[in-house]
Amino acid sequence: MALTILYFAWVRERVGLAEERLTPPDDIGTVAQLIGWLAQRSPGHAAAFGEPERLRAAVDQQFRPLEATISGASEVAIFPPVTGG
Amino acid sequence: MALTILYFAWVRERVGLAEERLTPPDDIGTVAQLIGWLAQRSPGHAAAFGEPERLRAAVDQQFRPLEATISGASEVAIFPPVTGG
Amino acid sequence: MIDISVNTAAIDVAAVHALVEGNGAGAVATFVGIVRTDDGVRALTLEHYPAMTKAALHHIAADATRRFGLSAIAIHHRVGTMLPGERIVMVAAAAPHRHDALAATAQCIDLLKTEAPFWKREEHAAGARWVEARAGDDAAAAKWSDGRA
Amino acid sequence: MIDISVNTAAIDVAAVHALVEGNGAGAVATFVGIVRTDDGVRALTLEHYPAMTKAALHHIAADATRRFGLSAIAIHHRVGTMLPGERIVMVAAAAPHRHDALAATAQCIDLLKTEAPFWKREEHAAGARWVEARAGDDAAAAKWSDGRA
Repeated sequence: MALTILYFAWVRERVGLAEERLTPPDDIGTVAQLIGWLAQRSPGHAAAFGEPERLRAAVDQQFRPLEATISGASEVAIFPPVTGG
Repeated sequence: MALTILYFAWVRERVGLAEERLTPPDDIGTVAQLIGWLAQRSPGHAAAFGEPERLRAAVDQQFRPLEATISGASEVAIFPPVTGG
Repeated sequence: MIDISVNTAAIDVAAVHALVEGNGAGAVATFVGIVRTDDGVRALTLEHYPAMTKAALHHIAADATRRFGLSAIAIHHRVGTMLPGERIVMVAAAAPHRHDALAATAQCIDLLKTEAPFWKREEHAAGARWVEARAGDDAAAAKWSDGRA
Repeated sequence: MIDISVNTAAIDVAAVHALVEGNGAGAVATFVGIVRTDDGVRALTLEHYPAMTKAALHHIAADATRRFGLSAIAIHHRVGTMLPGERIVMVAAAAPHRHDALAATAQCIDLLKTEAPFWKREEHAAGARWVEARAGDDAAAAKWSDGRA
């Protein structure tokens, strides 16, 4: 199923895109699996997703751990830990 | 020795004066003793100083307990607990 | 920088905030105490001990500056008669880091309640009364007694 | 009353303060975070996740309102590029009593650091870098985890 994937901060810079719309294979069930699959798309993606422990995610605009499911989600965002305030 | 004595809040209202200049007898050594001596000056003073546990004091513009000495002081203030802020 | 004011004029929040900003501070915390509008008070009068007040506020501000490494602090306290909704006091503390600015503000307002010579008189429909000090204020002030000069 | 704003315009301290005053509040506390001027940063750019940001700030504000019985709270966060000395964020909380207003402000700014989708990018003379999250921020946010929804 097609998924909107958003990138922020240095993840966005390394990927070279703020957003893409992709249909991951059926065996991609979690954010962590999605990250592993995205890492293979380009050298930029590889640079962004090479160290998953540095990444955080939101699924349908809720912060979720990388082990969270993406089943049924329409939007996943991947980014470094937040630094606002 | 002459002492400037200041009153604030309901102490001032009961005494009927904001300030007086008095020379207490030599045997008045502490704020508490001064309060006991002042209580005898008028019905207003008696009403103000009848319950010393409700009073607080400053000696030469420093908060001091009622047991503090007034020896050498030039200004003593007597008032209820503060309620600013 | 320590800025103390005891004045009958209204407190200008933006002006007091501006006094402590700058100088590299990354964090400014403020506290404003306001005459309540919901408890039947028609007017509040603040009496103080003019010869002592500014020194007492300066002592509170200097203590907080030392303890929390403030770059600047302002304590502005109004005196005289004010109406419900009007500001009684403003504390503004600037520091490199947020927890210091917030803790300094909390300490100053707690100590103001017990260590500065102000007295509040409330006018109600039934007459006027002097506000009684609250035991909770002493307890709040005592929390800060460690590490003070 | 909860007022959330995410905007590229400068933050007006008096205007945000005025938003939460009134309604009988006896106490207003605020926190303002400012771009430091003393660490060689030439400019700071705040990126955010527009579809998520206001909801995240509203959640933080609603949590504090419930926990501390606030009469009003405003969280205004700036995004885009700002210069040293400019304000990044302002939290203003109004409550009947001072400790609630101060604690709510502290909780909101701590949770903002870990639960709102903002990212800071600093420009130095040597180039730009994304600010790293600090372990201390997680610890500060965790302090508030009891009693939250």
